[in-house]
Amino acid sequence: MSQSELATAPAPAAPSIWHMYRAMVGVGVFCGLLIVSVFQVTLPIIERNKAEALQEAIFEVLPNATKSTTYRLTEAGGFELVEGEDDAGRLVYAGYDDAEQLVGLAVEAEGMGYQDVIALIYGYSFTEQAIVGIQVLESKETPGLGDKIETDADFLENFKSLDVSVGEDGSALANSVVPVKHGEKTQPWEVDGITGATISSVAIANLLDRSAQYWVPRIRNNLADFQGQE
Amino acid sequence: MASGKTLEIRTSPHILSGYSVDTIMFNVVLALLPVAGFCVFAFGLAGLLTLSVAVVSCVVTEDLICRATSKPSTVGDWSVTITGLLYGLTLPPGLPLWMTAVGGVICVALGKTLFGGLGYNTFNPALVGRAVLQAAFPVAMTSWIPGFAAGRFSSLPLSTLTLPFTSPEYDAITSATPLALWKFSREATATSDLAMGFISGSAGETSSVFILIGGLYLIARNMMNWRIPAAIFASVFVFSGALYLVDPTRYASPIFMLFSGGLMLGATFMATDMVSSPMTSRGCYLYGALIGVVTIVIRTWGGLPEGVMYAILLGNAFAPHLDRWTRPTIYGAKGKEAAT
Amino acid sequence: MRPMRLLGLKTFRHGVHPPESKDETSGLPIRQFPFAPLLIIPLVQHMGAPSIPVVEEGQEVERGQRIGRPDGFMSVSMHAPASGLVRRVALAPSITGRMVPAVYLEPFPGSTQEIENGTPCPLDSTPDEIIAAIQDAGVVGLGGAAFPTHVKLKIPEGKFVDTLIINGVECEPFLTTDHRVMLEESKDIFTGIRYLLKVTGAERVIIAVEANKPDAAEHLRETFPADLNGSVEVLQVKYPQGAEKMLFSALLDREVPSRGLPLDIHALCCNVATAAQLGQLLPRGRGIQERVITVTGPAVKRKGNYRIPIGTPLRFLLEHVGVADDVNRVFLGGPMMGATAPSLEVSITKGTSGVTAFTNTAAERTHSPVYPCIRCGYCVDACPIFLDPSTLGRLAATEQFSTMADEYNLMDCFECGSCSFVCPSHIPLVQRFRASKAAVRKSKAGAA
Amino acid sequence: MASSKSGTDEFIKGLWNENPVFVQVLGMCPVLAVSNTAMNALAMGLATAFVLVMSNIVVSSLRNFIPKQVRIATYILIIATFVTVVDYVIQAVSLDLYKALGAFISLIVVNCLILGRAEAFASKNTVARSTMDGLGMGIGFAFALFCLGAVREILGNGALFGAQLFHDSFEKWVVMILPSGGFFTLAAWLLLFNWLKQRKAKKEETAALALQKEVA
Amino acid sequence: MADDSLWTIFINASLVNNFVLAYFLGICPFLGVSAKLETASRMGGAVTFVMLVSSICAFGIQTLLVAIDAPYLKLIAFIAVIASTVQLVEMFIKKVSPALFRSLGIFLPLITTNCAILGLALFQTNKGYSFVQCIVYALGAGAGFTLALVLMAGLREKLEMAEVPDVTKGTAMALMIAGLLSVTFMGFGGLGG
Ligand SMILES: Cc1cc2nc3c(=O)[nH]c(=O)nc-3n(C[C@H](O)[C@H](O)[C@H](O)COP(=O)(O)O)c2cc1C
Ligand SMILES: Cc1cc2nc3c(=O)[nH]c(=O)nc-3n(C[C@H](O)[C@H](O)[C@H](O)COP(=O)(O)O)c2cc1C
Ligand SMILES: Cc1cc2nc3c(=O)[nH]c(=O)nc-3n(C[C@H](O)[C@H](O)[C@H](O)COP(=O)(O)O)c2cc1C
Ligand SMILES: Cc1cc2nc3c(=O)[nH]c(=O)nc-3n(C[C@H](O)[C@H](O)[C@H](O)CO)c2cc1C
Ligand code: SF4
Ligand code: SF4
Ligand code: SF4
Ligand code: SF4
Ligand code: FES
Repeated sequence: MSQSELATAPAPAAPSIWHMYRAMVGVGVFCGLLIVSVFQVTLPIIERNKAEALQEAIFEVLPNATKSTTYRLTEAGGFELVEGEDDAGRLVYAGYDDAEQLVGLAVEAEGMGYQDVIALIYGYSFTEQAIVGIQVLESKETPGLGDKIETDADFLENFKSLDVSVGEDGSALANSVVPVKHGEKTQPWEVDGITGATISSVAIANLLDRSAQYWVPRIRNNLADFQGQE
Repeated sequence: MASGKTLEIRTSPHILSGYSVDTIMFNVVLALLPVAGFCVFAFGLAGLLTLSVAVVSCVVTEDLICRATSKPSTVGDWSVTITGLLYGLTLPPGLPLWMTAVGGVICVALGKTLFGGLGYNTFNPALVGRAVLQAAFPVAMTSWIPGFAAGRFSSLPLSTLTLPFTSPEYDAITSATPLALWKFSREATATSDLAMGFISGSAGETSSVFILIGGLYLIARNMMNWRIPAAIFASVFVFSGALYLVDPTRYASPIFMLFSGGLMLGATFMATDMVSSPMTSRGCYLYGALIGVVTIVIRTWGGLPEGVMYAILLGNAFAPHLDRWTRPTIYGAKGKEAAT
Repeated sequence: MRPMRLLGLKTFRHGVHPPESKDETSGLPIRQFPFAPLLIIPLVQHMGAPSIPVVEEGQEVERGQRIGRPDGFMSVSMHAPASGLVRRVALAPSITGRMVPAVYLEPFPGSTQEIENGTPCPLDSTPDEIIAAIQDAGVVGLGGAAFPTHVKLKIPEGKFVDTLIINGVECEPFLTTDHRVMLEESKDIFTGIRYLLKVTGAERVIIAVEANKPDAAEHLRETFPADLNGSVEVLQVKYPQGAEKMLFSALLDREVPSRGLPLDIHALCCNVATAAQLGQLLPRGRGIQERVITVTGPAVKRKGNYRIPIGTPLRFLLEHVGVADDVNRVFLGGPMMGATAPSLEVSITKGTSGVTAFTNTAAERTHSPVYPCIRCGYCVDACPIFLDPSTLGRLAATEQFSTMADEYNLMDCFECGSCSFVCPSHIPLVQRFRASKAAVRKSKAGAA
Repeated sequence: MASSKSGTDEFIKGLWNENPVFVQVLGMCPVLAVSNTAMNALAMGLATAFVLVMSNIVVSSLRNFIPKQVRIATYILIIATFVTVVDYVIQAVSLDLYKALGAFISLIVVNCLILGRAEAFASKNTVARSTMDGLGMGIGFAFALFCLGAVREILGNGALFGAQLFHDSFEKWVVMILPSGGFFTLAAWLLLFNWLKQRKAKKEETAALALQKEVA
Repeated sequence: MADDSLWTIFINASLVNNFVLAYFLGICPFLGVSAKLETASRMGGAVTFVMLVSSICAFGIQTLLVAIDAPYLKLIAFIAVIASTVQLVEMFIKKVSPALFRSLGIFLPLITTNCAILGLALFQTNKGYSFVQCIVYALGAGAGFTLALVLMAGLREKLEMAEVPDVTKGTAMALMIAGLLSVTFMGFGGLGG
């Protein structure tokens, strides 16, 4: 509304409180109904999409898995099965093969990359005591440089079998996951970096180390929680 | 006698100092020649081609834009030649020539003429070109060939003659710069190698000695503001020295910081670009200190091994404010209140 | 802001150092200049109101006789520079280009040009008597501004002066007038100083000389009367050291408040030649008829320091000394501050300290192309008032006059031209500032 | 306010003469942020257009029902509602797209273009005209976003809508997908528009001059 | 990820992922109010202030929405609560400090419906920041916004006296400077890591 209109419009038509009230409530009810109905319609689809995406990621990082269940870390330090769609707490995903045999666990981890946070999911294999696959879920790393963490075959080769076995006392990894310069990897717990994207590749190694130091001992100490599932 | 002739009427002063924009700029070109010469000596044909293409692309762009806007060509004031030379000297030798040319166009078009040409660019044009190029082709811009390679005068690195718009391929000989070696493997490089340029790096950054000679020449002729390099060197030395004292294994030595990377070239020839730096003396000291500190911060804690370019560009962005904050109090302002 | 000491010599901050170009005339003693066949004596040679003529056409006058009387306090007397015949009392061209009232005087050929003494003004007169005598002698500042000296010396009630500065700096290139006066007329200078001290009540005197005139400083020191409280200070060579504001900061570390007067800092500055004139004229009760000027420049054939009758037309002067064929610019004063002569018909006045003539080749350097401002900051480093000529110049080009005055202190610029001198882009900075100041004054006047 | 323009005119003006991005320079944030690929740009453009049309329709149909004092609050409520709807619909359609557009879908709420049209146009015009206005502006906005996205994707990725356009060896101009590339590309489009405008102005000037001469 | 250190959050929000130059939030005020330094710095102050207020509001709303399990009201609640809180604060400032109101006040209503504010609320929720982290995030984002705005204003004032070609004048030039500033800020990459 222009200034001149404001100035010249005769005031008598001032709306009553009732008009304002009616308008606000009317519009509010209309909007509320619209939102809630759209939410109701789309919610199951969205949940299904998300679950499918997660499932896909789990199967991707645990090569032999065909079925998965969700566990939550309990206060006591053990793991409990999560029923339904509840997603509160710290979760891990157990993967099973066709023979209903536990093949490993998928864990989500995050850490600061070159630009912003990198979020990924990795698969941990009981039998190999190693990380057997990773998938980047979220990254804003520079296209052509930092995004090699998702595409560089040499780099991904690191995570076919990255040693994360626990040490003697069972409270920490035997060897920390450490980044090394490209071409200088000699140990199974080392991550061979990417030239030109050193920062992003180091970030992956570090975030994996941090996450594995936390989860792997806990998982190994509570293996029974997952085995009872068959 | 002058009876019949008309005298000119002009207002004073009737004499000038003799300095002129074109002579200043030409002398900067002169001061850069030894640096360019060393670059060609160290990197051979690749260095020569990089510099030539950089200069030619800058000069041609400026000339064409002048023509397109039907203005007299400003190539004659030599400023665009400096832009081209310095831009070329900041590139990795062996950069595909087509990228060099693209960057040259960016230097002059985006960095200079679109803002009104000489005197009106807010950022250093040579660095605008380099920064945009680094963002555009980060891999190519961080692939270094070593200096003094055998056969450098007879053959070219594979990447140099890459077809336009295609990705370069590299021989196995790319090597890390001293700063990258330090940052990613904590390997220090000998100071004598740094000073004499027996290292890999940008075309013009590898010879601190010739850069200093050129800078001293310009300072002696009062064509360069000595305060800026002095403030940069001092702040880099003090800041990195303090860190070094705290923990010599984690932080590089101040000498290393001074002589590695583009600091020498940037501090002497690029931070001193008059158009994009502050004018007041105190402003210049602050500007230099800002550049020095930001460089060390990026080198030490940032993601990149080198930060001089970004530090100078940031300094350029701060220049108007530095000028404003440090505007001297005028003669007689002190007594103003006392008088009234 | 401490006064700077470089090489042990005092000076002010900023400023420039143009080529001095004084060698050719600094060794030449002052010589008497002949009378022109017709002298044109403007009745306004000073800042203030024109004098009122007291002679008529056809009247014969004696040398030194009063030909004009002051029109109020901001005005001075005029005296006949020669014995001769008043041909006309009419308008004449002046250095500003405007026509001003003048007396046309034809000297008697062959006259001895003896001067009568008037009523002397002895040193023991009261300050007010001395001030009246100075006004009567027609003395104005010979340092360039031609401000009536008696006005400057009139100390208002409640103010006082503690230091008198005698300005023998002569920082303007080419000019050697003050240099010669200091060497040849030191006795008059000291006499003048005594009058000045008496009038102002100052306790001490400082004679300021630049380091490029060591002989003058030496001579003044040797002849310095033992009973005078004061000293001779040698300053580093720099332009515009001769400006009184610069002298105060160099010598006294005092700054004249912006738009204030030297009196606000209890100091006063007079040119050496002014002091010498006072020393010559007051004891004899005479008025000014002549002054010393330097005639120099690449286009002048017989350069020198001449004692020249006031009112000598420029054309006669140049014909007498001889100029090169390709002369293309003549200015009254030196090349830094001097004004170009609008024509050869203007005459030498009390404020003229020199005449400089340039040839084509010498002037070429000022014809260089103008580039955009490259923000080199040379001008910022040069401006002795600590202004920002670069920004002022850009603002002037876009005619933002009120911003210039309100935010960038345009009105404090005293037009020394240092900024234009150093600018490598050859931007006519001070020239633009003069125009801008005029525009600001006009709009202020319009608003008031 | 009621102009004599036809519905088609309302539609056309948003596409070109009053293009929200190139001419009015409105709603810049999403324009720059999600235009790094043509797909994102188009999706964002269409989402915005949808919200714009719907809010224009609702606002214009309620224009006599909503008192002036509470109009802005009401408009924002309406817009926020449709944005929430779009947000969920996109999540349901494609999670990948949702991830790429990120929080910027929600930010459509504060896009000044939408509130601006609601306030300046829909609140004073009929439903039909408002619909056309919303469509025109919305499609104009989507078109501009696409122009940006296409340039950025072609140079930055060598592709359009994800399909590779060039040979494998094409060197990607990474800067184009970076934030600075967004600024530069939009600046370049604006330069082009300025230049076209100037050329047109110059042509008209010379034409006018020629006419003057002819008459004289 | 709520375990980012406060320092990391601040540096990232202000420099590395500067709201204006890396996230493209608040472009309208960035282009609109950056012509004069005076207004730019005051706008920066006002935005920082509103960011702080809305960050606190958003934290509260999010806690509430999780409690009543109504995520779909997030957007509407954010915008409504932020707008009305800023309105209240504005009235409060007007009463308590007219001087502060004069310097910040006129900007407040403009800012409320600005994407940087809403973006901040949405991002901090997505990242799951704690209360203290939210406050630091808001301060960092505000500082970064102010820095970008002030640098921009300085450069634009400088260019005011330049002979800029006609095609570049106006928004195109502002965008070019913004792009160059954005390139410059890329140098900070990795600093927060
Ligand atoms: C525009 C730009 C973007 C960059 N993006 C990344 C990135 O996403 N990830 C990364 O690790 N390094 C990135 N870098 C940093 C360097 O390319 C590289 O990591 C550094 O030079 C170390 O290289 P090196 O592995 O060869 O030692 C970027 C640099 C620039 C200039
Ligand atoms: C830029 C500038 C330079 C000056 N240089 C001199 C100088 O070298 N010698 C001098 O006597 N007066 C010089 N003056 C004039 C002095 O400021 C001052 O007016 C003079 O010394 C006062 O003495 P007077 O009134 O006896 O002339 C200069 C003035 C200006 C503005
Ligand atoms: C309008 C005006 C009034 C002045 N009034 C006085 C005065 O009352 N007392 C005084 O000592 N000097 C006075 N002066 C003289 C100046 O302070 C200064 O000596 C004179 O302008 C010559 O200095 P310059 O050649 O450096 O410009 C006045 C000057 C002007 C322009
Ligand atoms: C001491 C000095 C340093 C300069 N450095 C640069 C530079 O780093 N980059 C550049 O483009 N021009 C440089 N120039 C040239 C000139 O200032 C530049 O072309 C202008 O910035 C263009 O307007 C320099 C000039 C001088 C006198
Ligand atoms: S002319 Fe004015 S601005 Fe220039 S140097 Fe002199 S006082 Fe400063
Ligand atoms: S001296 Fe001339 S070119 Fe240098 S800053 Fe001053 S005005 Fe600009
Ligand atoms: S309203 Fe906000 S989101 Fe929209 S364009 Fe403006 S600043 Fe960006
Ligand atoms: S919301 Fe305000 S600042 Fe943004 S474009 Fe609209 S009018 Fe401009
Ligand atoms: S002689 Fe110093 S300026 Fe006049």
